[in-house]
Amino acid sequence: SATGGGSGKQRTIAFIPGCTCDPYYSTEIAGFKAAAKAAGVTPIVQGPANFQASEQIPVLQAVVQKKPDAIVIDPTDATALAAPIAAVVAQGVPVMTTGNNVNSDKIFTAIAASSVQGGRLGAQELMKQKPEGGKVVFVHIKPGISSIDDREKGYREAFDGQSKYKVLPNLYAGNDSATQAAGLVQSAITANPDLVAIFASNVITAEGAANAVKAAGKTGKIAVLGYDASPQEATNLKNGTLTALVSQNPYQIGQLAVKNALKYIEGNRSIPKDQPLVPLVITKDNLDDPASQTGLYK
Amino acid sequence: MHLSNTTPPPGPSSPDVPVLSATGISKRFGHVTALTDVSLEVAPGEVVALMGDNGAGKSTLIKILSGALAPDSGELRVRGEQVHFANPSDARAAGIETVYQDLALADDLSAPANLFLGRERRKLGLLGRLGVLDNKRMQTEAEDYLRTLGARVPDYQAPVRMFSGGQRQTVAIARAGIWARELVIMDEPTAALGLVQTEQVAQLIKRTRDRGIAVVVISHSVPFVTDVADRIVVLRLGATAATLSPATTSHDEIVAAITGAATGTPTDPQESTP
Amino acid sequence: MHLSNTTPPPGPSSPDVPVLSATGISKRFGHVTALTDVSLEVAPGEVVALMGDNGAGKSTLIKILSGALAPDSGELRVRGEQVHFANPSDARAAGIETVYQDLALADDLSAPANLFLGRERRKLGLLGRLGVLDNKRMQTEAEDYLRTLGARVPDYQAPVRMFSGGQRQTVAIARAGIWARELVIMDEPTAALGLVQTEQVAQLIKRTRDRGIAVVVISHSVPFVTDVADRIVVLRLGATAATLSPATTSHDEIVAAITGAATGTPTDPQESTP
Amino acid sequence: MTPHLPIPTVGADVSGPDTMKRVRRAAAALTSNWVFLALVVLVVAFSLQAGGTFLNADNFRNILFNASGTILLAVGTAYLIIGGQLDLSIGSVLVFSQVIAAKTIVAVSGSAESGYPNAGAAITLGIAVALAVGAAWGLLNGVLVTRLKIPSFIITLGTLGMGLGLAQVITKGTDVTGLPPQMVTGIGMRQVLGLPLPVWIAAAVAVVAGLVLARTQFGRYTYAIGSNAEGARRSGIKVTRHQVVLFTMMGALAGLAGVLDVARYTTTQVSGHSADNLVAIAAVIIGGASLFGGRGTIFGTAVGVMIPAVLNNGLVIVNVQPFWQTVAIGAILIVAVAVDDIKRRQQLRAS
Amino acid sequence: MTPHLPIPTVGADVSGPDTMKRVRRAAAALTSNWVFLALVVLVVAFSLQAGGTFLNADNFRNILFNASGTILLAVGTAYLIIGGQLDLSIGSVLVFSQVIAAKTIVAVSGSAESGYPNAGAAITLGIAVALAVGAAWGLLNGVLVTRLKIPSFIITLGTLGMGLGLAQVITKGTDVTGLPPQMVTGIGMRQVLGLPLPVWIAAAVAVVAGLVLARTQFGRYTYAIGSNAEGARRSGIKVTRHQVVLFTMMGALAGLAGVLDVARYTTTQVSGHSADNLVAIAAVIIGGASLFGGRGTIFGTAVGVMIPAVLNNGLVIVNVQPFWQTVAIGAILIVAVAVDDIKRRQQLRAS
Ligand SMILES: Nc1ncnc2c1ncn2[C@@H]1O[C@H](COP(=O)(O)OP(=O)(O)OP(=O)(O)O)[C@@H](O)[C@H]1O
Ligand SMILES: Nc1ncnc2c1ncn2[C@@H]1O[C@H](COP(=O)(O)OP(=O)(O)OP(=O)(O)O)[C@@H](O)[C@H]1O
Ligand SMILES: [Mg+2]
Ligand SMILES: [Mg+2]
Repeated sequence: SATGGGSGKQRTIAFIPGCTCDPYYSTEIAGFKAAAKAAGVTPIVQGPANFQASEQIPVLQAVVQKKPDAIVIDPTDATALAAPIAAVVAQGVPVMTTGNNVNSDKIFTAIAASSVQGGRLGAQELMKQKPEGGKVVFVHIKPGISSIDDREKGYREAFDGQSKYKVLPNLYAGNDSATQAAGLVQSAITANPDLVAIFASNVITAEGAANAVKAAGKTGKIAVLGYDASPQEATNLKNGTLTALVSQNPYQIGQLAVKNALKYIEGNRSIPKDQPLVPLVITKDNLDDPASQTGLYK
Repeated sequence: MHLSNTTPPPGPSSPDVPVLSATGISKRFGHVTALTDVSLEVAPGEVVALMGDNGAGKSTLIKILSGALAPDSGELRVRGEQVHFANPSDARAAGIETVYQDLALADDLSAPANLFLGRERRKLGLLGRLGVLDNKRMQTEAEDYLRTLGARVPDYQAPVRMFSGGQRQTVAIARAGIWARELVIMDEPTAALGLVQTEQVAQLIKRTRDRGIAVVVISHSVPFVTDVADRIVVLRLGATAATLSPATTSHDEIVAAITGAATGTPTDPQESTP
Repeated sequence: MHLSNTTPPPGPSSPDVPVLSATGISKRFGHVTALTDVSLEVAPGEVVALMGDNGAGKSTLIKILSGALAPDSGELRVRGEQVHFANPSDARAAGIETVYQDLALADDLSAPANLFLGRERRKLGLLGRLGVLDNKRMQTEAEDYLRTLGARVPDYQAPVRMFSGGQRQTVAIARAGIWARELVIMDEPTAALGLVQTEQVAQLIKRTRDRGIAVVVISHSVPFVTDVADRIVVLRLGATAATLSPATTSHDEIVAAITGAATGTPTDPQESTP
Repeated sequence: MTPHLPIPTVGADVSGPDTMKRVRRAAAALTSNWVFLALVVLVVAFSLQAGGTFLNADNFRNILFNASGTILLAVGTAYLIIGGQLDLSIGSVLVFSQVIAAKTIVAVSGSAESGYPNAGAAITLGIAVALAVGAAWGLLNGVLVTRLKIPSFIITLGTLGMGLGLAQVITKGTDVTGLPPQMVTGIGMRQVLGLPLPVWIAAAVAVVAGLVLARTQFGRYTYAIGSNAEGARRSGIKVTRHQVVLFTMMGALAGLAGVLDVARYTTTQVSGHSADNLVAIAAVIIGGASLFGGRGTIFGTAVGVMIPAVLNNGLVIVNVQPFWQTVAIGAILIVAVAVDDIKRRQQLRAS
Repeated sequence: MTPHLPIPTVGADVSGPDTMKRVRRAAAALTSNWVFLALVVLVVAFSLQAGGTFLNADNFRNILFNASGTILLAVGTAYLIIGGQLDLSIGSVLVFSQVIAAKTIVAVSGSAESGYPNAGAAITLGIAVALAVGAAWGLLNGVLVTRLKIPSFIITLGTLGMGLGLAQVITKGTDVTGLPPQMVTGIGMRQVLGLPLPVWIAAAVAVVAGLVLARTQFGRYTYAIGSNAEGARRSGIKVTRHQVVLFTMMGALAGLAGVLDVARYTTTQVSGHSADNLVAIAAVIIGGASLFGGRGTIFGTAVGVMIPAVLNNGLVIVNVQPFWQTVAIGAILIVAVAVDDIKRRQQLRAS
């Protein structure tokens, strides 16, 4: 098979997503594997079943036992993963992150579409769609999930000082079930007939929110943003129950991860510590742009 | 010979073939031997009392007769035909009903529901074919039947969990009495019963016998056994110790046979084959 | 007068004050009246038998005496002092031990563990003060004690769940016998027992009485009661129907008092106050 | 450990010739059912607080719509719990069934460009597949529980992992999409007599299940087995077979709930059902069943589903702070069941 | 429904003068304990497959470290289950306790700039606070269960919501961070004799809890109450008080697990821990306890914690596809318990 670098040695790069439970990660995995194959690298993909630090850390520690040449991890918690990652680096295995951040200077690079920025861009898109103002609501899953907390942060920053808009208390679909999200969104629509915009913070809440708007007969009247760009979200964008998506471009991130890891393995120490990507806002208008098409999840 | 004392059984059964015969039954639980080579025959319309000390194996034997336990070895015949009871339903299908020592009532169900458990009355017509129960009819029939038993049931709608030990016992006995066609087996039916109810059980046993249905009854009470039984089989340490005729055996002789105090008194075991 | 038949009780108790006296006890369960104005006195070293039909209220009465149930009205005195038993521990603290009809054994524990339940033997020294059990000693003591009862316990390490009804009964009775100081109450202790074990319980009751400890025993067996009791109290439909002396009352008179067949035979109820 | 519903004991005669009497008796049963009254109190309180915003047909329709899937799962769970069993795997069975059904429908319904020409047949087939696949998982649960004689808690914890893992293997961890929109218009959100079709389906299942449980031999056997399995066996009831049927029913209901979910969202939800088991068990227990079997009703179970559903909706409408909602739901749950129990004991004493 | 461990019956005499005999007996008990053997088989299989990658001190240390929190929760759950109770609220109690403890530590330890001058005192105080707060929640659970006489399933489902909601109210939904690094170096990841301190703490708790359960009056009463609560009450055991103590112990252990988590991660985890209850209950049941009370051991519980922990690690190391791992864990769970049960029944028959 093709070799990964000048040394002629077969390289192994491991990728540890936040969980194996989400279209975002399956798309990133696909990008990672495709790039690894193209570069002749042996990929190891192992992740926890649930998005939890206490489940991800054991996976990280087990993967280290296999002594890969580098580890790419999408941390579930910025603080909790810091020490385990530092321990891995101390054992001589370089680590980089994708997606969420980690509070550690031991990683050689971080490639991420900032969640705070994504929240801000999404909120701005909602304002663009509803310039007349009104009530807006954020559909969360449960507090303490740092990526979603960051999206909420950007969302609140964007609406801060915009007096035309009234930000309602968050909705929390604690079990991460679409039906629970739908019920909450329907309740919010009932309680607030003047609701103009909904920010659904992940794939499942976006499915629930779209469905609730449809059931309430408010399709087209309420702007609904779905974070991420899963196939179902894309469908809902086309049929108008969602009016905007925020793509983090996971496929591209997966590919970039392989490239950067290889560079580092081969001794390149000039990789910038931070490689921020701009999240991509997709609407019906720009859906057919090539950029939007690559931003859609697989 | 003791059979000649009983009225000839009416009903369809041929009096010469035993209703049930068990031969060479053995059963072990782990390192405990509960039964060794025990044989028992019951003629139609005969009342056989099974006596013996605690742990003698009485309950184990009747669980085998009623299909609740499988013997390690030995043979069962119903009306001369060899049978294998895989479960109590098989025995019930063969017309054998049992009152177990650890009562097999469903605590959360009412007395009528327990009486008819496994043989519910359904409504007529389509509803019935769909499995819809005729609770009214079951309750009426249960009331009638329990009244003839002289049983006082405090509440026909309450779960039997609320009943006293005696009341629960009555329900269990009544259930066996209703359904038996060939043989009723009772494991210490009167243990929790008062004098009146014990007398009523004695009457029930006699009436059952008069209908041509055989009865095997376990009891520790010599007066009760002497009253109802045609024949007494005594188990000791898992083996048949004696077969006695209550008509010709004194109270003390029976006690001696059970306790093993004297060995001269029991009648010849061969007599057990009628 | 029947007390004069018994040997004068040894031990520390003054023979004139009743060990336990209950006056005017009533108890209802929902719409069921279990007891109406029942009174009972037990002298030191006296054996009182409680008889009556199923549902007469016997178990309810002794649950009240032993603190397992609170009466709706009425008064309890132990050695003349009024008491309120909030729970069975209070009664046990007052020296009263009870064998319940629905046996209060912990099925998953061994026979020795059940015998000592609530009063475990601990190791000596620090370990014991930390609550560490002396299982060896408990097992030895249990074996000794059960042997004097003539009880056959199949396995001292097996959970009592595995035991036969009679074996479980023996464990429960033995437990009460070990611990009682004033009074042992037994609800149908011989219901599941064989002849030998029944005789052993009778011996146990007599030995207990001879130690100056009073006994209240419920039984449906007239011969057993006649054998052990100094006095028979008959309940009928939740009320005291008669108080009889076994020495001066015939078998048939006792039966009549229980069934309510004849009303002339019972001795004067006033006699119940010694 | 005590039942909360003063519904007559199983096996009691509840039919009577006099309809008025029956109606009055039913009313008496309802008003003495305190968990049900707790539900009524909640509805009244939210109505007083929020007026027409809460108390309107649209809102009630939404509440029912969102509860319909849970009703299906809770009905199956009620049968199992009454029969002395537990099923933790229902969420996984739901997901697995909906994945297979969705794949089937996508494969059969034809291309999106041509407007899904075979959508009708594909949907019918998909529903049948979901029911069959769910029933097959339930059958597996039942067979394992009855053959291996290990607690259903362990077996279904095992099949929980197996079902979910296999669903992820099949989908590679992403959801199945690209389902024909006819699923939504024809089933998932089709309005029939003013209510979405899934609500009618859940109601029909609940009513039939309630009648079967209360009135038929099958229901009687369920109570008997949960009450005393060995006693039921000795009474000639085929206990093993009955338990296998209960698990199979549960699986089929999970499959039905799964395909209705797909019909609503036109996508599967591989990761959204991990809490379904606890939600369903809680509804059954709130409704008065005993975890030890032998007791419970479908009516109580339905009330047990509706209390959290109404709370979820009403607390948002009256604008309680989000985190306090979680606190309130927990507290009200305890209060509702406690009041029910205390009142029942008082009644018992007074009667 | 049957216990899996051929440990002698509760109340049997297990002490003996002859040490060799005791060792031999212990060895016999272990080798006839099939769930334990299943664990051994797993370790051997992974070692054969992956060699030193799996079989090395580092890896075992990690496995133990990651299992240490679950051990604490499972020990408390074992006591409760053996005593006939359930606690679903443990994850919430853990989160609530760790939030209060973390807030306390942050408030007391001083500013980050000056290097957290009061870190030592703050950490000691924080641990005490976590234990106290956890115990208080447990006490509340116990009091509610015993006073209201409603099933612990409902009560703790209610307090699950209340605890989590209040933790969110207090933190406004964000995790508490900014804890002194001394927590990690001094406690959370401090190595003592080659193992992290939390492993030693969990091991000590398990050993003490195991001895107390098997050897003392307190343990005896726990079995007796779970076996027959009314019988225990009639034997003079203060059943209510004992049950309240069990819940309080559970709460304190959850608090301990919570603060150890904080010490390891230097952050609270408000969003995690929702599955802790099921994980702990599963460990206890895998270890041979009956859900109906009266049976179970701490040794079995520890094995029940280690089986999934070893699987989680080993399957990653031998590089099984993630989704197949979920399937495999479910299947192995069933097989391990089933083999244990079948072998036990064979032994019974053969003996
Ligand atoms: N399932 C079982 N497992 C182990 N041993 C058993 C089992 N059932 C019965 N035994 C044992 O077999 C022997 C016979 O028991 P069985 O119940 O038949 O006696 P019994 O004559 O009915 O006694 P009792 O008069 O006390 O009811 C006893 O020693 C008992 O402990
Ligand atoms: N907890 C209870 N709830 C309702 N009714 C009860 C309860 N306990 C007893 N009863 C009723 O009170 C009456 C007296 O019962 P009790 O158990 O005292 O009778 P008993 O004389 O001991 O009868 P037996 O000889 O059958 O044991 C019975 O009608 C019984 O049904
Ligand atoms: Mg017996
Ligand atoms: Mg009684």
